[in-house]
Amino acid sequence: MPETTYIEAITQAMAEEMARDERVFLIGEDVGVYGGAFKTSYGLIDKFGPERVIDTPISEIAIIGAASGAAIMGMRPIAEMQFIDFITCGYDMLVNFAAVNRYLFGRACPMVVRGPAGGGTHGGPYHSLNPEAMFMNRPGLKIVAPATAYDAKGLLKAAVRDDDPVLYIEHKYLYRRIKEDLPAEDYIVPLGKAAVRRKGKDLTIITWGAMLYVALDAANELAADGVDAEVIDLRSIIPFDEEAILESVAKTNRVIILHEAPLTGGAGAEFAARIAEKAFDYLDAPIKRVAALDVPTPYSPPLEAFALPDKAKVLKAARELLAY
Amino acid sequence: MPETTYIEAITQAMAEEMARDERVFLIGEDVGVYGGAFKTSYGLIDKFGPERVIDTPISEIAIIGAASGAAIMGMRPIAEMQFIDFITCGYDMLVNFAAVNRYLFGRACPMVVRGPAGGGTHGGPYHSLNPEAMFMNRPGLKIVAPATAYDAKGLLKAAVRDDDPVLYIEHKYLYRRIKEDLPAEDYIVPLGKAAVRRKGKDLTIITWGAMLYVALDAANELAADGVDAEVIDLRSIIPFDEEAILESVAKTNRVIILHEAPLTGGAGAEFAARIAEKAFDYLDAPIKRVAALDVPTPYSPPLEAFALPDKAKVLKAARELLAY
Amino acid sequence: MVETYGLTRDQLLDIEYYLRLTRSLEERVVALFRQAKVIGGLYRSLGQEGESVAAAYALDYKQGDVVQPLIRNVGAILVAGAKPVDILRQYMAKGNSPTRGRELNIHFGNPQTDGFIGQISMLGDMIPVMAGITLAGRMQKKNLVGLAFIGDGGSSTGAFWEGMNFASVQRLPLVVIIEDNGYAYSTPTWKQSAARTLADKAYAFGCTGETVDGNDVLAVYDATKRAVERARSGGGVTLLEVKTFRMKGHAEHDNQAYVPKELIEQWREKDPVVRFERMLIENGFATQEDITAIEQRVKREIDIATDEADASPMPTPSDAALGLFDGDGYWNA
Amino acid sequence: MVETYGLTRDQLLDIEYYLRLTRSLEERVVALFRQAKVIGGLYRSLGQEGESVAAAYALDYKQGDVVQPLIRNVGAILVAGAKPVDILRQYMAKGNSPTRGRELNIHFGNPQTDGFIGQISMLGDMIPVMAGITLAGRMQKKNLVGLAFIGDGGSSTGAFWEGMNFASVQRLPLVVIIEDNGYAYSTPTWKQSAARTLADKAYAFGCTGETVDGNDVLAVYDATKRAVERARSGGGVTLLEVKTFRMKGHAEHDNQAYVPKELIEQWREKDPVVRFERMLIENGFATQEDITAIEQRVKREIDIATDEADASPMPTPSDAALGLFDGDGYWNA
Ligand SMILES: Cc1ncc(C[n+]2csc(CCOP(=O)(O)OP(=O)(O)O)c2C)c(N)n1
Ligand SMILES: Cc1ncc(C[n+]2csc(CCOP(=O)(O)OP(=O)(O)O)c2C)c(N)n1
Ligand SMILES: [Mg+2]
Ligand SMILES: [Mg+2]
Repeated sequence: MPETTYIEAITQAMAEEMARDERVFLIGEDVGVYGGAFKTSYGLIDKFGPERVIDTPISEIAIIGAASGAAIMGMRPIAEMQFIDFITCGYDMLVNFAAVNRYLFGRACPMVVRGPAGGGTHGGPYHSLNPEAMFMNRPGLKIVAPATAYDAKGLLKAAVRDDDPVLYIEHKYLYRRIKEDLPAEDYIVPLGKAAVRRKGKDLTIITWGAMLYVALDAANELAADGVDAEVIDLRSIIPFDEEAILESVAKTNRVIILHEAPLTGGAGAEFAARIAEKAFDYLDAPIKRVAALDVPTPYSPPLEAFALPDKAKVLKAARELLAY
Repeated sequence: MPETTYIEAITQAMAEEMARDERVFLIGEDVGVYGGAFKTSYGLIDKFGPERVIDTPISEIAIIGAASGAAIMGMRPIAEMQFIDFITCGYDMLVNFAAVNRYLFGRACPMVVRGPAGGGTHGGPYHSLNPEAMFMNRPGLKIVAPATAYDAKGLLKAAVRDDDPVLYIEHKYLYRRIKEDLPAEDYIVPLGKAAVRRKGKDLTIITWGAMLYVALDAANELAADGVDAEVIDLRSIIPFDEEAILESVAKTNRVIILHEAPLTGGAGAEFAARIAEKAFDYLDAPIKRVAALDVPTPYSPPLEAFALPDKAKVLKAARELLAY
Repeated sequence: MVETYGLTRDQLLDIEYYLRLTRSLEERVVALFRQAKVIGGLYRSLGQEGESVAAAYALDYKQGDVVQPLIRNVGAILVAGAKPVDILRQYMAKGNSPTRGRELNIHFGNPQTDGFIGQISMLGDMIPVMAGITLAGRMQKKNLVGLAFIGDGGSSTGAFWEGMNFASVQRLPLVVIIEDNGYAYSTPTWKQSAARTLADKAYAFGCTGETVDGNDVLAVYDATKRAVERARSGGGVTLLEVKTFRMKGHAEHDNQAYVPKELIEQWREKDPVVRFERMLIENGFATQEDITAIEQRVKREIDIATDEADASPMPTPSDAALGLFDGDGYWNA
Repeated sequence: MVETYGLTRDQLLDIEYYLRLTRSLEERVVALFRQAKVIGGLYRSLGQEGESVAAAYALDYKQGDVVQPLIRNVGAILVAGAKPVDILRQYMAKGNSPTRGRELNIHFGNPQTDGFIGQISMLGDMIPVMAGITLAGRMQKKNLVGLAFIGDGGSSTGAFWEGMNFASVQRLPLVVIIEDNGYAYSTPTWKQSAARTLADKAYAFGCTGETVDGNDVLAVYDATKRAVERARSGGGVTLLEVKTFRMKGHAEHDNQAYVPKELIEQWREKDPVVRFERMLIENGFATQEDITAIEQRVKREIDIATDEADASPMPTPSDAALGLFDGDGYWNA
């Protein structure tokens, strides 16, 4: 599939999985007739009918709850949050019901909850959320966050086929900003595996989602200074590829964790803690995190830009580490 | 007040604050006529009447929402969750409304949300939650978790008087298991300040809530081996006493973070990450975390005991650190 | 002659069996609780056995119907096929209980195989879940019906509302029984809702609403049966309010001091089991001996189940680490 | 002679001013949007100005009454006293906007001082908040009334239900206007709720329910006024359904292809502003010249506000770090 955008990759993944497996269906607000607020499901209702592309009332509890109920009956629902921010309204249902079906009751609950996340689009505090950390301490949910069109498709297909519930975080900033040629044949990207996006030996930057491009930009600029940064795209947050993280740190001895969510209590803290326990001997410098300010994402562009991480902040952290 | 239990300390704090300031009121399920599922508010309705001790329908969204609405009108509500686990049902309201009134709108929202948390009582997966990490990445909420009767009272009073929303996490295991003499006069325990519960030089254990007693037990046992452990009771999770943490680590050079919530994405990750960045040079060994397994708290006592942290696990971590 | 809504004598005696089984099983749990063999709380359904059993009896489990009980609907899952020994193992937190010691009391069941699914603690959450279960049933062309219980208290939650609304828009084959048993913990129904009657909530969803005497076994059976038929034939959701009373405190520790004594006395007169037995005898469906025989059968079964549950092992501690995700084989073992 | 429900000629012209101010201000925002001066989305209230203004006009802001708009109720906050320049600054994300560039469009306002409080994006959440605001008002003996707007879509949320239920049990002085404007984004009302009419939701809460023609300014004023009086005199909550229509797509990017053209044409005939002006002229309350004068006044005011907003500075980037908690003095500066 030549020149497929990130958002088209998501649409393709849904269409192909729905064609492949009649247990797969889509449920959410305006996903049917309208094709989704971002047109992510555009055309699906024509292909699969209103019974498999279900427009719901504005009810995130019901969307997640009904998807979970269908999943434990053997279906494979994809539940869309119009913006991932609204997952907070169905938070209870996801962490207390969907996530624990297997551990508590021995029931499989194969479902995907997905929706547009992330900032940089002046969406303001209620349309810019990076939700991963909210779910990390509530066991039972897998969490993925693709950064490329290839992964957007492959991870979504893997998530649909997974026998456990998966939170699939798609970054709306990337929807139409990136594209690449995708394989014509069916493929998946396995959950739990990171990708090394740039090999390097002097410093590791661990990141995911839209921040990958910030990391790569920073790495390119560092390269001009003769610094060779390795960039790891985590792709899966739960489970995460601890091996890939530790291997890279063992090689470079310096690490920055970069994420778009606020610093405190962010997912990066977990990765830092793992490294500080398991790769302690390899560290030649403190572990740095570059993340958003501890505030709700403000709306006005100058404020938003200041609050979110960017290349300059990564470079600053990198230079501090290298000078250490 | 001689021999005051942890739960009595909470009751006293509410009664005294309600007597002191008529803007303070209590709202929740069965808090009035019944005096609360744990009898935490027993007697308050007789003193302050049903208008200031409000029995609500089973509606966590409405409880947190109404408390927030009253708070921005200048009242100082205390909202009780019958078990803190049910805060998940009002999660959206707390993180998206209560927490952000000041940052987004310049409105003060002085309120407390409190309720029984924690495991060890065979309450099973829905009555054992340690909720702190769920809120740490959503800025705007202060979070405290007292471990002693003195702090239970002093922190609750400080929380009620604070001009921002505070999540007050009371550990139900401690309710009637600990008691101490409390000052007769009014006092508060300031938010954001840790307490050194045991001075030591060989190793720091950072903890909070009921795990304090596990840490102290472990420290005593270590003392028998000639190891002098420092035990820090964090008390406040947001804001947290970074200075106290770093100071202790600078002294002992070895640190264990102990918490009752699951390991991955737990609050301990944040403290580990801070230490790994800011006290890196002082560390003589990896940072260890001792926490629950990454599972919902199981109900059956042998499973629960295995899942939760205990003295043996702390000792194991300590000995590994000391042998490092 | 009383109207039995098509129930045969055998079926009436079957219902009597479940009524007695429910009451006696709970009494056994109380005894075990006093012996400290029950871990966790104990929530009685005394006075509510009638509606629990009668409603569940209106389903067709061979058809794939699914009932979702609350904590006080142990009678409903017994009808659906839950085994007393499993319920006792759950209470006693045994390793071979359906949840292998991970969850409490009657919180268990697989809707695909068991005919019932226990609730989770967050009240209201099961209504959207049951909407999903019945939605799946429809997609899978199973023609099954779902029966969900919710309390006067639970019906105040946003989850209940969203689930009812979605199910009603979708005209899902779902019957929801709203049990007005006077209280939610200590909170009387009038503090829970200002609605004239809880069945009036049906107007908000545009579904069918009805109120029935919850202590009249036959009336509950009839109303549920009609609702189930409506659901199965595409007529959508029914919200069926049963008026009943919680004869005990919220749980064992609660002496219900907040309930006026006269109210309890008044409702004691209306005991659904006694009333049903009186009906059986007065109408010649059973003799006192038949009933005694059922009681003895129930006692025997519960004795056996108790011994079996009591002898069951506690879980292996290290199992706590297993079975969160697919892949470690824990649940296949 | 038309019934004006006690409104004097001056008040009628005042309403006319707000109607025109609303419509013209939004048209100005559209123009600014096309000039890329508006950051973020733009949601029109075309066709809904009548109910927004009329309902808000029924409150008494001196008494401390508080109105909570949705995105399409800019008319309501103008009545409550919001300044056009502030609204424009919000849209343009300026540093001296009420939220100092932190939040969007009409999401602002302090219920203690402004007479209104903008919603947050999570639909339904403001209903429990307004319950709290009116609860506080009662505790503070202020005798104030709250007026909240909710959409056909927003009224499906659990937050709406819990808030309505709590407010109704507490008999709080709250009036909730449920705007059935045909759609929630692309979703028609019949996919949102199976209720006969959205006012029927009142039965579920046991509060007063009423339906009114949302494009009839005087009818909305009358119904709201009665509800406000009921609220203020202890009669509790009213759920007032206004039947109206969203004449534009959900937001500027949405061409509303999913809306039947005839429906739009049909509702265009019922334009509330045109209708109100016709009533004014036909009943001798105003001449065409009076109306033109109001239009000119409105244009002048909006021109001035636009210049002022346009000239306002963007926020200082580093301010983003301030004002999360009390103590750094940011909001006092
Ligand atoms: C969302 C939620 N909030 C609070 C609780 C705590 N709680 C457990 S049972 C109960 C009362 C339930 O009353 P009702 O729904 O009427 O059922 P009943 O006990 O009368 O059968 C409460 C408040 C809960 N389980 N779920
Ligand atoms: C809880 C929640 N879910 C989803 C959304 C996304 N959303 C924003 S506006 C909208 C449609 C609102 O429709 P309605 O309530 O009828 O108001 P209207 O736009 O018609 O005025 C949706 C789905 C939201 N804001 N909040
Ligand atoms: Mg009840
Ligand atoms: Mg609408």
